Amino acid sequence: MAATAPSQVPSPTPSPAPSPRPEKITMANALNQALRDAMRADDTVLVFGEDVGPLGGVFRITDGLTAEFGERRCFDTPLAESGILGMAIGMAMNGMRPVVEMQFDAFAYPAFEQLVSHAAKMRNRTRGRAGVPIVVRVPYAGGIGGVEHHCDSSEAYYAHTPGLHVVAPADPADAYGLLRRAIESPDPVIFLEPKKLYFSRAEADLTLPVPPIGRAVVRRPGTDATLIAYGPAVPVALEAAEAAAQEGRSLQVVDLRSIVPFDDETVCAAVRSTGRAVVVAEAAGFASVSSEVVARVTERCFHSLHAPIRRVTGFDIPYPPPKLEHVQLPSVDRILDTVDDLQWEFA
Amino acid sequence: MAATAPSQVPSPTPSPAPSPRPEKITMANALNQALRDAMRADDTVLVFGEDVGPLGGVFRITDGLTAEFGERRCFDTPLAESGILGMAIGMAMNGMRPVVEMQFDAFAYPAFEQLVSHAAKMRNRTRGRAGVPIVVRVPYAGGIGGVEHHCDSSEAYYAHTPGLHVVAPADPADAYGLLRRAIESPDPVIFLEPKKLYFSRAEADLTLPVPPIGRAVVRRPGTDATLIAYGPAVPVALEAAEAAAQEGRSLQVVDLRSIVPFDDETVCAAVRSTGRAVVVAEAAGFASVSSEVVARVTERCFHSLHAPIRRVTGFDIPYPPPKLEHVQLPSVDRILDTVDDLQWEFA
Amino acid sequence: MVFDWQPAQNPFMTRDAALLLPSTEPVTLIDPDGDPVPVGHDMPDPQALVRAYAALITARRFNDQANALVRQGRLAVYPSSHGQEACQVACVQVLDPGDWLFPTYRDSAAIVARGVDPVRALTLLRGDWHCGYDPHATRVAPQATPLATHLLHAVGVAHAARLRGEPTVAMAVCGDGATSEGDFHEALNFAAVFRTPVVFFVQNNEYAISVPLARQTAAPSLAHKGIGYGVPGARVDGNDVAALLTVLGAAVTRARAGEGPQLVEAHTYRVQPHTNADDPGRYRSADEVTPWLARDPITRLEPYLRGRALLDDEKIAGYAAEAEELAARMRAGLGEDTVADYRDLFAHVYAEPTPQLREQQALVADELSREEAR
Amino acid sequence: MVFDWQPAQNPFMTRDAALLLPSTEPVTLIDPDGDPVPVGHDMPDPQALVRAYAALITARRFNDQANALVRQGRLAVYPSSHGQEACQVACVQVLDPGDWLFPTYRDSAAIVARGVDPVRALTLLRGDWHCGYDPHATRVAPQATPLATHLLHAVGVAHAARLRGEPTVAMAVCGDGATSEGDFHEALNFAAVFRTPVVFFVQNNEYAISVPLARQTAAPSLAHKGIGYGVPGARVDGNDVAALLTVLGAAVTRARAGEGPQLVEAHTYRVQPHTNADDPGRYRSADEVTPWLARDPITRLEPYLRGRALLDDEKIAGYAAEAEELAARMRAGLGEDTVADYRDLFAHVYAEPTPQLREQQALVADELSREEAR
Ligand SMILES: Cc1ncc(C[n+]2csc(CCOP(=O)(O)OP(=O)(O)O)c2C)c(N)n1
Ligand SMILES: Cc1ncc(C[n+]2csc(CCOP(=O)(O)OP(=O)(O)O)c2C)c(N)n1
Ligand SMILES: [Mg+2]
Ligand SMILES: [Mg+2]
Repeated sequence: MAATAPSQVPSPTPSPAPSPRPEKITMANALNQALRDAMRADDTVLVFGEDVGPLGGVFRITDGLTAEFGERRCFDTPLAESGILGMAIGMAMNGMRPVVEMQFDAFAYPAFEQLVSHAAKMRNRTRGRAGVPIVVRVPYAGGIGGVEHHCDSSEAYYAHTPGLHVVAPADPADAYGLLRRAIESPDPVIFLEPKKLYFSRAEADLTLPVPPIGRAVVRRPGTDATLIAYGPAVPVALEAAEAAAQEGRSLQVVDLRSIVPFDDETVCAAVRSTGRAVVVAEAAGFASVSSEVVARVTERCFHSLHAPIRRVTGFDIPYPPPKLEHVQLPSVDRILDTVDDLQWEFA
Repeated sequence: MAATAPSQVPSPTPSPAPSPRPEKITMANALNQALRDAMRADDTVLVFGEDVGPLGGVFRITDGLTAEFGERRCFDTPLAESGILGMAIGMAMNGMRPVVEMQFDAFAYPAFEQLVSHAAKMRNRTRGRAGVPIVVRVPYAGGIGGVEHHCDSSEAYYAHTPGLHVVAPADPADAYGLLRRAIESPDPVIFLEPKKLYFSRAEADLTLPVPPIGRAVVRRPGTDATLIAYGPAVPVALEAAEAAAQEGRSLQVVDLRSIVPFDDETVCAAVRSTGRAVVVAEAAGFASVSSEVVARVTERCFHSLHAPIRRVTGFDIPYPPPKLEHVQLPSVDRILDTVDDLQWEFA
Repeated sequence: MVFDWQPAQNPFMTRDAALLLPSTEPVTLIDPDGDPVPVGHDMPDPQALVRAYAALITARRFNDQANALVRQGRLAVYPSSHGQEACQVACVQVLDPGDWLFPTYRDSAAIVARGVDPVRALTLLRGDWHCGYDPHATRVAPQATPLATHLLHAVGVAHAARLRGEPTVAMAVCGDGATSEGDFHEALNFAAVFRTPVVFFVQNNEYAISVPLARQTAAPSLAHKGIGYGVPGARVDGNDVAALLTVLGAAVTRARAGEGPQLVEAHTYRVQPHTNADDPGRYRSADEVTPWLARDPITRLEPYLRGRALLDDEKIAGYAAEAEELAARMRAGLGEDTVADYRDLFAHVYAEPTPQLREQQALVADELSREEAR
Repeated sequence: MVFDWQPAQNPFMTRDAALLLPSTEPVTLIDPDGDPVPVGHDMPDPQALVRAYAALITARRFNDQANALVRQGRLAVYPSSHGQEACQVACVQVLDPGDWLFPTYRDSAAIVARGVDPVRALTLLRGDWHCGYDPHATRVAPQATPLATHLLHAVGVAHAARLRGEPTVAMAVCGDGATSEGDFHEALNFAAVFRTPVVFFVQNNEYAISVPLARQTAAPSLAHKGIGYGVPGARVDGNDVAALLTVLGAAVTRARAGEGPQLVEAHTYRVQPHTNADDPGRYRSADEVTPWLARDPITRLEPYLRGRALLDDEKIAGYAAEAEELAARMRAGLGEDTVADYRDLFAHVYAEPTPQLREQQALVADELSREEAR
């Protein structure tokens, strides 16, 4: 059931306009503001999906949009995800920029064929004549005590599909900036919103531009080893780096932000600078985005590596129930254990 | 459209019983015989899907099954893949062993939710009480001059999904043996049938057991470098090894056979014995099975490697049209170029 | 194995439309005041109504207790069927022991009515990783969350039984919202083409979370979807357990007799929030809810039964006590903390764990042993 | 942007069933002998029938030529619409220039009837990587192979146009088999709920490859699916271009007038194999095909028009010559080998190639330059 959101979901009270001085806002606020600003800036931007209208979405990310922009620009659809995505593709073929919400990660699966066989391929199969500028927002991943089917990390399915862009923000400012850039993109963007970060607050100056889709960012400098993370794993990686610093080890943290396109340049430069790396991701590890990161960075940086790149990922199991999700989620301890394992004796 | 099969599809004439002396048969023969023998051995084995009845499937893999076993055990369904898979799950929950056909790789996508959220998870969500012993046969990958949507290499989607077994045979004997084992498996098996190998012949003694699901096999010994391949890439890898031998380089070829479970032992032993490896696969490389092979073998064999493990895979593009598919498919030349690149100067 | 199966034979596609269309109004047998409605349908057997009454009391108490438990943090989430108990009870009471029930997250009360222990029935909603009961022993499928997907499993289970010559009927339950999913369409169509004994039971409670029925369909009724598959559609008052027993009972009988699948739409209303986490004030007014309270399934049946000397204060007190006992069992069972064992996460992914899973489990074991050592 | 959109308002779900159900028999206006059938439907304007005749001749010639070209290896595959040309022609003739056509792989003749160059129309089936024409300029979507998926795109295109206040109607074409897919259901439902101007046109040719209609549905007709969405369903003789023009024309008019989506089922027959690669002898007898040859759309219209002095030998010769000219263009255009450029594979995956794609393209370029150097 959808409403596993905390019963007192804070309603994001959007600031009327991005304020010049950084304020502490939640990622939910930032996303809401991004939708609002995009809809103000461009009246071809439309928002639709299940419960995104009067309710404002089960996570309240679309709160107030129907009130401000009317039923025609933010509306509820019948309950059918393939329908939502298929209709969005058609609207995008005819001049609109739909932003659709899949209520939870696992509920995007009915739309898989529309995504893989159409959204991802339409530009190619029309020789560039019919692009599909849609954004598919997916509240995603775990850490929220959700019941089954509400916590899947599904990025690998999308990242493996040529023709899609796949991004995942890790903080409110980037959530705002990446969503604005995703909506402006001429191509379909899978926008993965880490559910567990929706209501965590951080300072965010929404007037500052963020790097484009396709760029990774070093979130913390460090010299001994590099943690590579994205989305919900970024704060954990930062926490691990903080804990390592206490123990005298300097860990660099790279936030991928954009899984496709991938920023080989930033990531490889970071890994070369330390010679050791751990990829941190919540998804099951097998044939995943983390596999790709290990593979491509190793291919490119082999002779700079003092140890094999290691992974801290979810296990290859269905996402666990609330009481056991701590076993599945990358933790500071597991990251530090893995860093300890990076063959420092060869240093 | 389905019928991109060659217009003169040879009708597999099954031998009445596996013959003791190896004969040359096609993979299509072998698969047909495996279905037939499994249905004879166990009357809970049922075959259904689109056009698998009187037509015998667009590739004729189910040829003659309705005639031999009747409409109740081999039958056509309405045209709906989620329906086929969902019904199969229910039948498996109630004592049957359905073998379903997805007509082409890309036409399995409508069944994605049933596969990921149910087939893969039912055993777990019933604490082992309700397993789903189904086999999903997918005529897969390219090399047949097919039009769009008929040549996808979709294994990464399945391999990344915990709860599924994923196998791909590369020759008739293994096709027979793996399919028999898949049908006997208590768990859902995605059975990937390389379309381009359907009508290639090889000697096959169907009475000989094949290794179980989960085991890789060294198909050709070699000492200089290891080629790791599965499904449609295996014959190409073997051909490359043959060509390399002419040039005095000894390439070992490992046929994974089973992507999930993965045979770390055989693969790592092979790579350690040569110190160099190239993974060969038809699928787009990003976040794929080949990424996983590179990542896990590097993690395990780092200090035995003289060079980074390299990949020869499809590019990250929609599968090309017939006239350009040679650009996408791993070729002997590209494999040999990549082998040449394995930093022999460090030997 | 006994095979006794033929698909639908409709070479000329001339099934009579009149037999497939639902009635213009939903069937009601007992009106909101407890008076019988004079229509051409049989009233269920009095003892069946008394049994239904007892089950309704239990189901209501179950809902109330589950709501309380979720407030106390003993359940992760609870989608209540308060007000829909007549549907919950009737769809189970019409089944034989060998039949199967395919419930959704909203149908915990039906699962309990089927005889599953209430604490076990709430396993998933408590936040555990499995459904808590044995689907084969109970003939209840795990509660389905991905909407409409389980309707296809019902078709498969019923078809397998039919192939073996077993008289099994599958009762496949879903909501109004779920009828919009492609799997609803495919399930009805497969069942119709193979003449599979499934009763598709739609609890139309007018909402899918916040989305009202008018945004879900423009059809005259959801039961009008049946004819598009060659499946007879029926409409019934979802708060009238008598009408439900009659209409669902007839549907089960027809399905069992080989007449193929049946579609029954019950008109009811979700008087409570979608789940405890929902905030209905955002999308509907209290005024809309009020009239439905007067159509409550229990307050309607009670005067009818009393008026016919089938129920008295003493009996009511007895049923209430039984329900109270069930509630006490729920409090006790769900008050206890369960011990979650990480090894369970790896044990049932496959019949045999893969080498990869054994390795991953060993990693956790190692972490834990090091933690303990500290 | 002009906004002029309201979803269907059906608070009481009481749309009149009688208005939504199709006729018991398909509408025929001209019988197989070329005689008018006295029914309550208007015969199309004579000039429209003459135009349709010319288009039929062209469509038939197109099919024959494409079949020949596939035999010569000039096309990768050809799914012929031989015998279904009345459907192909009529569904285009009822459209305004601003309307959109959403065709399947079987509807190449319709694409040509819409004015797309025949060589371009066959780009995909020739084995190229793109549809060959500009969907915006031609208002023809790329031919859809994944069944029923494009019906949803039609809903989206029409809805976007409606939001801008444009009078666009989308003609969304699919086969009988495709009606079984979940996307068919979702498309009809979305269109109905949003009252989107789409005409869903099902060419029921009795087969989905080898699977006959009886294995696809147990409904009285496919048009009976409409009522389950609140969409009016109509049945028409799919080999009678006059009836098709009238029924489809009325559907387009209603859709354009804001009456919401329409469902039209044309009863026709696939007289040829599914594609050149098919082997129909495995699943149907020649006897089944024969009666359909007598219902050919062209041999039926010709005597009707001749009888009314709308057609004579001279005119027929003229149309045949035009069709022959088209066939000659096909032979010339498809006889030429196209040069396939590998760079096209990388150019249109995204608006801007990713760094990864640039790297991959460079690898191919390097391979080719080394090959040339050899
Ligand atoms: C495929 C899928 N999409 C979305 C959801 C999220 N979700 C859970 S319950 C619900 C509403 C269902 O409404 P309805 O079918 O009417 O059942 P009700 O909750 O009213 O009993 C939604 C959208 C889901 N569970 N599955
Ligand atoms: C989703 C999907 N599943 C399967 C196929 C393979 N396939 C191509 S055409 C066809 C039959 C379609 O029949 P119908 O819709 O009646 O159209 P027709 O070919 O008769 O015009 C099938 C099964 C496909 N293209 N897409
Ligand atoms: Mg509901
Ligand atoms: Mg057809």
